[in-house]
Amino acid sequence: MTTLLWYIFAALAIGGGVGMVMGRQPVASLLSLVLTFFSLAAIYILLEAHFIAAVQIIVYAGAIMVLFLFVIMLLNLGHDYRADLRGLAWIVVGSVSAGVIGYMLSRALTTEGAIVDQGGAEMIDAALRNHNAVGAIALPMFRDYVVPFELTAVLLLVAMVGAVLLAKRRV
Amino acid sequence: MSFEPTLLWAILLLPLTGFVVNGLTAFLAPERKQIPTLVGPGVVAAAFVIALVNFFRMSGAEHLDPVIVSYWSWMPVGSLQIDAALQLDQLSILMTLIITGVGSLIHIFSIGYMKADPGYPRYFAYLNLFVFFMLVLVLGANFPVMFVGWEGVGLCSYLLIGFWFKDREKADAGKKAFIVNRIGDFGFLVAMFLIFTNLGSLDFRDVFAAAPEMFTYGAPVVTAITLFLFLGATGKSAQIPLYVWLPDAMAGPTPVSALIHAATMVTAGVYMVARANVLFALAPLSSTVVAFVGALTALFAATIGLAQNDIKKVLAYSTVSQLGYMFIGVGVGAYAAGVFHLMTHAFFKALLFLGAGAVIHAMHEAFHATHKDWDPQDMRNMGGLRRFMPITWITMWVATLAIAGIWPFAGFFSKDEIIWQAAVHAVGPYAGWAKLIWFMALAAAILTAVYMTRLMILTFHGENRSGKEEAKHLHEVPPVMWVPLAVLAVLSVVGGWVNVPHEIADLPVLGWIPTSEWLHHWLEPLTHTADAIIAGNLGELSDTAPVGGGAGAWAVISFVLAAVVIALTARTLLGRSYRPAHEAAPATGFLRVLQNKWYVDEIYDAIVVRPVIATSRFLWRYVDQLIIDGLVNGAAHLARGFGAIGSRLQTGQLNTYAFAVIIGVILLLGFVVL
Amino acid sequence: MADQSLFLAVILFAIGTVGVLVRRNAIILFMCIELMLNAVNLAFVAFSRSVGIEGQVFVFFVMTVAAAEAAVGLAIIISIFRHLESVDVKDFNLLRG
Amino acid sequence: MHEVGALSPTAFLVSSAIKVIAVFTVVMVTVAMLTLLERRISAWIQDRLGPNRVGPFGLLQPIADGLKNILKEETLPAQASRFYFILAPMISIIPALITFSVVPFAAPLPTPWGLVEMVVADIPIGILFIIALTSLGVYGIVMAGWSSNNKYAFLGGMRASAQLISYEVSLGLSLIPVFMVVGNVTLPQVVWAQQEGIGLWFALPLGLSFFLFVISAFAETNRLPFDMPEAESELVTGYHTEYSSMKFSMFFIAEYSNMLTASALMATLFLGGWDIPFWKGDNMVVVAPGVVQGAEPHVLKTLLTLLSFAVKTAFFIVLYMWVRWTVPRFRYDQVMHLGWKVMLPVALAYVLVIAVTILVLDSIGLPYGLGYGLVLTAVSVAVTAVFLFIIDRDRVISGAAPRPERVRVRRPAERALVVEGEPRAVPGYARVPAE
Repeated sequence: MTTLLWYIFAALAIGGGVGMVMGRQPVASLLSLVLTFFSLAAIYILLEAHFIAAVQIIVYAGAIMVLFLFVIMLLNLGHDYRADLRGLAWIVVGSVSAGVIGYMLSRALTTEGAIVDQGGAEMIDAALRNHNAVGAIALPMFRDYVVPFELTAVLLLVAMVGAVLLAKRRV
Repeated sequence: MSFEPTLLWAILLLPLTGFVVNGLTAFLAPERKQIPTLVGPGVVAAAFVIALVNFFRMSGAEHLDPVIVSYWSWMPVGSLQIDAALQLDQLSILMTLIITGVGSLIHIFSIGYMKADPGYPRYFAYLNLFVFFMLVLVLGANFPVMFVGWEGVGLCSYLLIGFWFKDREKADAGKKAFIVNRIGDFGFLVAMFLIFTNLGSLDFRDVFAAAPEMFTYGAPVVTAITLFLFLGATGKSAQIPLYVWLPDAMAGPTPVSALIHAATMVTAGVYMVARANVLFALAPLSSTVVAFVGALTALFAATIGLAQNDIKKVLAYSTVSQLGYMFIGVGVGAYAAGVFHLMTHAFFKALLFLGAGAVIHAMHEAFHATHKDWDPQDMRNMGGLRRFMPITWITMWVATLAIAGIWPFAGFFSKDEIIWQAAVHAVGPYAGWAKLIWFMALAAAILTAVYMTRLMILTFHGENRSGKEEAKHLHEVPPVMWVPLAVLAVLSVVGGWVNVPHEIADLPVLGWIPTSEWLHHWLEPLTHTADAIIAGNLGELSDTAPVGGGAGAWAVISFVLAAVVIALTARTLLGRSYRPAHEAAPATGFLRVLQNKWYVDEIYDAIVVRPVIATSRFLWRYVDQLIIDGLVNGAAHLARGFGAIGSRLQTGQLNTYAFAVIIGVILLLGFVVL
Repeated sequence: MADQSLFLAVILFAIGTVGVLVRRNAIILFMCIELMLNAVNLAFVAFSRSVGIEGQVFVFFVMTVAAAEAAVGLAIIISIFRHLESVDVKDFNLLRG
Repeated sequence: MHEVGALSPTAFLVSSAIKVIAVFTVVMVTVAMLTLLERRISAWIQDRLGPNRVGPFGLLQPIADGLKNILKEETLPAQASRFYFILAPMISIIPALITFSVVPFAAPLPTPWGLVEMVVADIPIGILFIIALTSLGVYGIVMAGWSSNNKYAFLGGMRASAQLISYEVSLGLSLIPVFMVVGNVTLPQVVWAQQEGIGLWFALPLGLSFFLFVISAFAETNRLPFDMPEAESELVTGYHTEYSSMKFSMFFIAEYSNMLTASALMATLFLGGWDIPFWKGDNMVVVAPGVVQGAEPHVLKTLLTLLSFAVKTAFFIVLYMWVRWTVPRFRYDQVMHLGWKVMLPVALAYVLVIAVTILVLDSIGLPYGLGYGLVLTAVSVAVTAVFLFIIDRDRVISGAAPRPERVRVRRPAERALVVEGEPRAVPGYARVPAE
């Protein structure tokens, strides 16, 4: 059952990704990407990363993509399609390099001993049982990764200030 | 043996509550003086009572281990675990008693002194905040918590020195204190980093337990740590070279000078060295530096004190000098002696400052009544005040005799012990230095007697120089101000009796006070590790002074010497006649050098401030503009040359750049995979 | 399932790469980059099946960075659009040598 | 602890299917009735009769409306993006309906086959799921606006995206105090915390959160006074301009089911869900399959709690309608001002206040219970008072009025008033507007 669901969502994710790259109108691309994000969230749930799945939808689908959508609409890039695909040569070169990267990564992953199972699934199960979906991720985040967490907070603040400054009409 | 402290958190929380209440009053209803009058002294007195309860409960127990109460985890980052924890032990309870006890007396005195000030609630808010931070400093169970208190008292000191911030000079004095203290704080911080990297902890208990095992005697690391700690101490405790802020700190209200710049905050450095006694015992070089800087400061400040005319300046330099004594004590390894002098000094120096405050208060009111614009702090304008202010006169004499080292006053026992300890520790590799220190300490003791007698004679004896009309307005201060003086006078007498060494008790007349050596026994649990280290490495201590003679003999000698010096000074000065400040001739010769404080401020300006500016200017004009800019411009020309060639590669197209990145990724991946 | 997820991540990453190379609309380029970041996230989550919850913690950080990047990037695109009236990267040629 | 027994897998599937169908039916029927209710309430407020011809009290009016909508002609604008135009109404209706699936609507029901929880899906991320879904609601509207290829629809879509992003932030932030107090994110646990854990409905201990949540929920459902995306008077009807017949009707269904879900959520999060006040007999929570903690489950209790839940939800629905027909629409800049400059900072500050309070309460060792809740209530009342009377000072809450114009008072000139020793009349204080 879960495997079947996984394949369905994986297919949807790939379809969304392809649709994004091929989409003629920006809004169409964007909505395809939302589909991909949604499928990825579903896959996260299948991988028992419930919290990440929720955050994926809240952050990506709910915030980042809406922001993109808003910008697309603000710049009125809606309907009038302007050809922005590169020439055939670029398409070939791009596909070949992406293929090479894909091949190499797959090869790196299938190398014997590349992935060592350290019992992560059991650890996650235990954490979910003991601390529920949010606590399981909150504990390591606020205990071992406090400093990176604070740093991302600072990063967000800086990004916010930068975005406001950039997008402001008159400084 | 375990011990559960009583309401330890309340000792800290009470002054903080006082701060909040008084601070809100200052904001919302500055004219409501009843609230600060009750709350300000009340919270400190309540904290004193709690501290007293704890003290008596502790004194019932033998060899108590330090009690550490951890409230919450403050900085849990990786291997660094810092708790907001308090440590109650023999040293910290002693400091707490001094701070809250002397502090509450000074708070009470302030009610009278600051009565007419418009910033009355703000004053008490700051004072309570100060007490809170000082208690954090002494009660903290690790270096960072101590550092919070350390910075906090610095802040309060700044706020209180610049309390009358509308006066430019006073605000500047506050800034000077703050900036000079920063230099010391830098040392403290570096020391903390070193301790953490070497010992992996900042808790007092862990650090002092691990240090003797981790460091060999005299190891460079521990020497560096202790020297940086001492740099911190010189800043806070006004030692050479960072003492310059303390005399200027007299710009604050006089009770503040009594509390912060005489009795408590400036002793923080001594407390810190005494707290870190294990580390200092492991570093003989640093200890000698501590003692020598202390001796130098004691002597140096005493000479400046000889020629000052401002009553508070004399006391300020006297404070610097007495702090020097404390550092001699903790420097030579006699930690209990240093803490002992810290305690007795808190009594008599607080008394002296409050007495001076009373005098200034009276003079100010007198001048104010007749609208005379004379300086109420200048001793040349005083004279003959004993007729008008008998209580102040008597109590100040008690303090003077105490600080000069007259038996049986408190200072005699503590100062004599420090001098004697310097003598007996004159063994081992640094024996020569210790002898010199002993000698300097003796000389400073004589100078102390001289300048204190001069202060008393100029202020209270001889003819009144304030003017006829003004003299009618001179009167004794109200009870709310003289009662604290009287209490402190009693303490200045009996304060030394808690630690009478048996050598003195064996003497014929001076031995009237029985031996107790209580303080030594009391602090023994905290100092025995350090004592063992010193005894193990320094060898047998000497039992005679460098020029011969035992403890008893030198006690008699120093007592007689002080008494003779006081008598001689009094005789000489009483014979002279003085003129008020505006009529007095400017000082000449050596006296002028002393009056200008050996021109240290000017020397600092010449050798530190100006060279820094000049060097910066040189670096800017020549190094930066000629050499570095030349190099940079040359490099730029070179780069422009290459760039002209390389820019042909730049298409300005984002996809091309992305493609370059991807080629790089492929190459790297290929490197890893294939 | 975790292993297949890794391959899915590789495929999504490759799709993102193609998009970055062949599209010229700056906003779509951005979206392609978001897709690549998501592929990495998926890989992290898949790895968390073998190394523990830390993988998911890192996803959280990646998302934060992605949010920051989107905010700043879109602000840049808006201000470029104000100058050039275009979001086509072929018009962004100030870097041409 | 009461062991009722867990459901077998088959029974679980069957019961789930029944729940899904039942909930869906009830929601759809309720939504239909809501359209009638809205019209009746608006009529009542405007002192007229409202629809009362079809069936008794007009009860069959929704059926008539539905029939009419189905029979109307479908229109499709010529330049519209066909696919997205058709997809938009579907996308907007789905999140509104799915959200209902995590809301517990009654006490657990004991059956001969085991204990049936009265929630369609008790998923471990509970409230987060709701936040995630509400954040998706914007897509339907934006797609509709964009694909219609119509100026008004497009502006409506733009406004919707801006408004929904803005209020989603304060919506999420106003829920964080709830997470913190409950210590869990699943809704049955939230209900349990209000029954036994704290013993108070969160509207009291988290009063400001409640207030912020209600306002944000109004904005998220695009109801008046936040109906910027539709704005009949300015944008014709915003994103629905080009829609007709059943597709138009689906937007309506989406709006009403959003409203229903939001009301159910408010009832669950802040008014104790299906809890019956002052009665301990219904306080229960499922701790493991088939095991109940607290009171013993009973069929009657399930029915009573369902009634309680319905009453609370109805209260909020009526509130929604009442507000719609009472309060005028905000201006667009006022909406943004309220969202970013008032709601967001207040929600953040409130999170901080509650966090500090919880930290203090935990560190002084106050047991988690009624006393804890009362302290939180005191803090919340104080914070709400500060917000309403000190920070807001009647500017935003009373309708985002424009700032009062600054008036400078010109002092009478003191020169040249005395002529030959005779004081002239002093000109009065003249009010002149500031530059």
